[in-house]
Amino acid sequence: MKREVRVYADLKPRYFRTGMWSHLLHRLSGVAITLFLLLHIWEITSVTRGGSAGFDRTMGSLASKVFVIGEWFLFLALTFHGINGVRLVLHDLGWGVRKQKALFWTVFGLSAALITVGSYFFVMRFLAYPWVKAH
Amino acid sequence: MKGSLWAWIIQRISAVLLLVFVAVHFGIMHFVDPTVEITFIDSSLRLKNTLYVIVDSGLLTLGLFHGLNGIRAIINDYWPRAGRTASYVLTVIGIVACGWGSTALFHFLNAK
Amino acid sequence: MENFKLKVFRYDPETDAEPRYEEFTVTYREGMTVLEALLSVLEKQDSSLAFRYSCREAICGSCAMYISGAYVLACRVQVKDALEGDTVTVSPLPHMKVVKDLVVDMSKFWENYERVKPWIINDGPAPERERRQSPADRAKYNKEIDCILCGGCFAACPSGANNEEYLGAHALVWANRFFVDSRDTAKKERLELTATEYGVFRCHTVFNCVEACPKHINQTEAIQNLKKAAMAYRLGLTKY
Amino acid sequence: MQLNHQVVIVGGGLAGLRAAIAAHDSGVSDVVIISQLPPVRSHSVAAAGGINGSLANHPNSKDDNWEKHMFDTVKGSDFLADQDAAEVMAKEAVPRIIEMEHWGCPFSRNDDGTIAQRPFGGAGYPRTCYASDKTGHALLHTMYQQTRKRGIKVLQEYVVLELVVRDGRAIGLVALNFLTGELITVKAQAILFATGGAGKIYAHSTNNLLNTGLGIALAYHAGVPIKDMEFIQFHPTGLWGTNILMTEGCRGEGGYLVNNLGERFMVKYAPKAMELGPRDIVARSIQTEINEGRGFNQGGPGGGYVHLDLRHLGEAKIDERLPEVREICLNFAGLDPVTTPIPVQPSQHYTMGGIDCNVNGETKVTGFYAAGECACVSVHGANRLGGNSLLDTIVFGKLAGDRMAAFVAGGSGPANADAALAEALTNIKHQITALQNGAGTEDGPSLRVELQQTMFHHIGVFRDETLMTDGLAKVRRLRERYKQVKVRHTGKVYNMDLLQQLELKGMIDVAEAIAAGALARKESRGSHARRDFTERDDVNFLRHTIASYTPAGVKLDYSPVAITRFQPEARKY
Repeated sequence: MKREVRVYADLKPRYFRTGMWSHLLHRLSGVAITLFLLLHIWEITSVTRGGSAGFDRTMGSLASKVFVIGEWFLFLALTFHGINGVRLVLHDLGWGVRKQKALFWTVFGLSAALITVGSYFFVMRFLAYPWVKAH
Repeated sequence: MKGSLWAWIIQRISAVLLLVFVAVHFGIMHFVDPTVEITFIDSSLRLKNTLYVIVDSGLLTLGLFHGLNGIRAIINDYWPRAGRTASYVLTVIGIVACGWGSTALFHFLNAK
Repeated sequence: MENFKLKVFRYDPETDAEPRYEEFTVTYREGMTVLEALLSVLEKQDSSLAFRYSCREAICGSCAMYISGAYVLACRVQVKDALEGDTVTVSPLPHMKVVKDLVVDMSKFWENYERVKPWIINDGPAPERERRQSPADRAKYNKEIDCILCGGCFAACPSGANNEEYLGAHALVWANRFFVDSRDTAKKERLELTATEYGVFRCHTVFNCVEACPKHINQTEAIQNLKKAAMAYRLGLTKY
Repeated sequence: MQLNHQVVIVGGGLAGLRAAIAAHDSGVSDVVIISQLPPVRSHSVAAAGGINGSLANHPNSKDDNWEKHMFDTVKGSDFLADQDAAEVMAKEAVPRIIEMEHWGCPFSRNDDGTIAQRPFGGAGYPRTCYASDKTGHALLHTMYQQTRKRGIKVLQEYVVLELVVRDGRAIGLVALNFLTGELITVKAQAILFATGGAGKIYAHSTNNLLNTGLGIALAYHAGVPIKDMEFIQFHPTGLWGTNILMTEGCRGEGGYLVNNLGERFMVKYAPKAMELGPRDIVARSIQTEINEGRGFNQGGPGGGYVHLDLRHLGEAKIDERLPEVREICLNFAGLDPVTTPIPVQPSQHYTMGGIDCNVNGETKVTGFYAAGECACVSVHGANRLGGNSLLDTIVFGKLAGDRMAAFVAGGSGPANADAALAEALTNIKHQITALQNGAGTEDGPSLRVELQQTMFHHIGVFRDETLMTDGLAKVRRLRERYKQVKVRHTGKVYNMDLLQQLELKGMIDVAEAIAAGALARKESRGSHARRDFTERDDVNFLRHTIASYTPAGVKLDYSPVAITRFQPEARKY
């Protein structure tokens, strides 16, 4: 055979079924959160090395409206990943494997609801800039 | 049936614990009072509470395990030949990040 | 509808440098299946077309393909149900090496099937008559035995998209079929064969296999059953 | 390339796999299966209803035994079956079925855990063991699993194109690797054909699309006689339109056949057995109803049909016992048998005749064996009972495998085979080149359709002198026209055009044997129903038709029927 030919016609998003969407979103959010976690560890540890004053100075300089938007995206990822994760753990225990479509939409609905409620706080924080120091 | 099975089991257990830890951590940081700035004093005061130490150290260790093990799963899915090497590299990353992150926790705990 | 377009994936290793899609105009007949459309192209328009087929009644598993966005048996899907506008698009099973046109290399698929020891293991003395099995015990694997080994689930699984080491849903379904059979005595061995990195732990409950299965088998359920059993065994909750 | 094996099995269906296992278990280490399809795709997989064996598990079959099974088989065959063979089959049935159970076959079960049995046409007792309505599928997968357990080698997607015989001794094969286009020769000490029936010679067939009878034709061309080819079974209940099989289990579970007047018309034809008469009688009854204007869609495209009514069985029973029937109806006819009667018409279903062989699969040619539908032992005679074909495959598959093992243990390989195989290979290459490069003007697929239509309408359910003479002449004209067939595709890899045209030659020759045998048999017996000779004629025709190939056409002989226990009697149901 001259070359290896394979077809990837099924990787078109318009042909994705519910399971494929949740798989993809779960993975994307998972990778994003992990990268954030590594970044977060590096950042917090770095700034704490500067002691109390150094910490507050660096955090103050980081605090911005753009930062809130970033945090909001983190919130989206965590919410979906968490709720969908519950579904996956339930599937692993053999629960709901015959109702995967209904559960997918439940996860989607719940995530949407939680994100809507949670977003209120992010809007508040966004609008309240510049923030006050509590202590 | 050994390593992969334990990895799978711990991935699930860590998932459930992380759900709680993230909710607490993220909730306190963002929802309790969204209008204040995060300060060193605040954080170290919070960490006087042992439960919160558990939450933060749990987030550090389990979060790293869960996230990096997840990445290992992705690599095993699509690049099976890289699987073994990836496991080692990810383990090193995990241990370094965990050690590095722990020092931050100690900074807060040692603060007056 | 008088005519429709049949857009078929073409690749002949003997003559083609690159694969392509070719469009044929086919005369429609009420109740026509995609397999019938392919046969009509073969016999009336292009005798170089290659595809697998046999029973034309969805029981032999030869003609699994990827048709208009779904993993299906060509013999069972009706043209009218597979139309996107006026076109039916026919591709070989995705992710698998194309031999020619719609024919893919299934050797890894068969190999993986054999890796799970898909036969009954019972080393006890054979009784003179049948080994008795209650209808309830028989019902435990009633769905799994419907598998026709068509390859739809194997191709559909994203974990297997670039990784043919993964046993695949078909092999795991057969492993579970024997695992739950009251006549089979090799429970531990079956778990050791399947509860591995490239066995059940490549299943991420995407359910693409369930979507693809022409026999409505819930492969995910079978795989999860093996996972649970392996966990229970490892945690010492069950003994074999 | 030349392969060299002790035992070569051609065909990966039930009979072939069973023979391979038997040869392997009898100590032959070098067994290879050559199959056109991966074995689980073989047509055995489509057998639905069940497999007969006098297990006496059913409450109504407690005094069933092998002798009654044998009697039903012989009576069903219209006394044309060889009774010594029928005896072997009936006796071997129970151990073979039990063995399949021990090998893991997922039979349906009675409450006490024994294998469940259901009533079937032409049988005095509920004797048909089943795995819902997917018995063939269950048996074939189980059998394939057993070959995997034994590590028996399978060359899949290889098509055998010639059986090479020299001086009455089979020496090998020429085969085509369908995936690469490479032609190979296979030298063998013993060869078994288990290549299935020739259903695709007929239009309106329940068979899969590859049952072209190529194996029968290859044996026939190689000088092995074929027997009783005129006996073609028409299944009473093929789904109207696609002719997909609606299993006899439908009637076994209590389904009704109803004409357009709403009558259960079987009362006129088989007042005692009703819908559970043998297949030839039920098929003719349905055809008579349609011919006399009591069918549905009278004169419409696709032909008339009657209703197979399962509605009174209820959804639960249909889902438990006949799930595949429901699935097929929903997918291929868009109707639900729970609420709608199924339109059915008689459809070609089984080739009772085949390669002439004895109970051990031995043929006239030394080292060449046959088993399964391509063989004619003969246990089915003029009409096969439902549930006996699966049994035929596993009983005679095993016996043939055992005998082959004994044969290869006792002797050396054929002498001077290499030169003969090389010669055969060259001939095949020339034949292919001629098909591809010739100036032919005929279109293979159209010829095939003409052949199928001719056979269905001229040598069909009802036959007579005029129809058949005409039919035979048409077949012979097709044979002339075949010389002008051209294969348009010249590629090597997966050349379906080439295979179809190679098969067509065999189909035409086998069709000639069927037509000539039918024309010469001036009586009605089993599936062979003549309007001009309506009675069975035991004086002149209680004998097997033996057809031999000559370049000029078929040559007919006759051989006696073995009658041991049961004298021919009138056949009433």
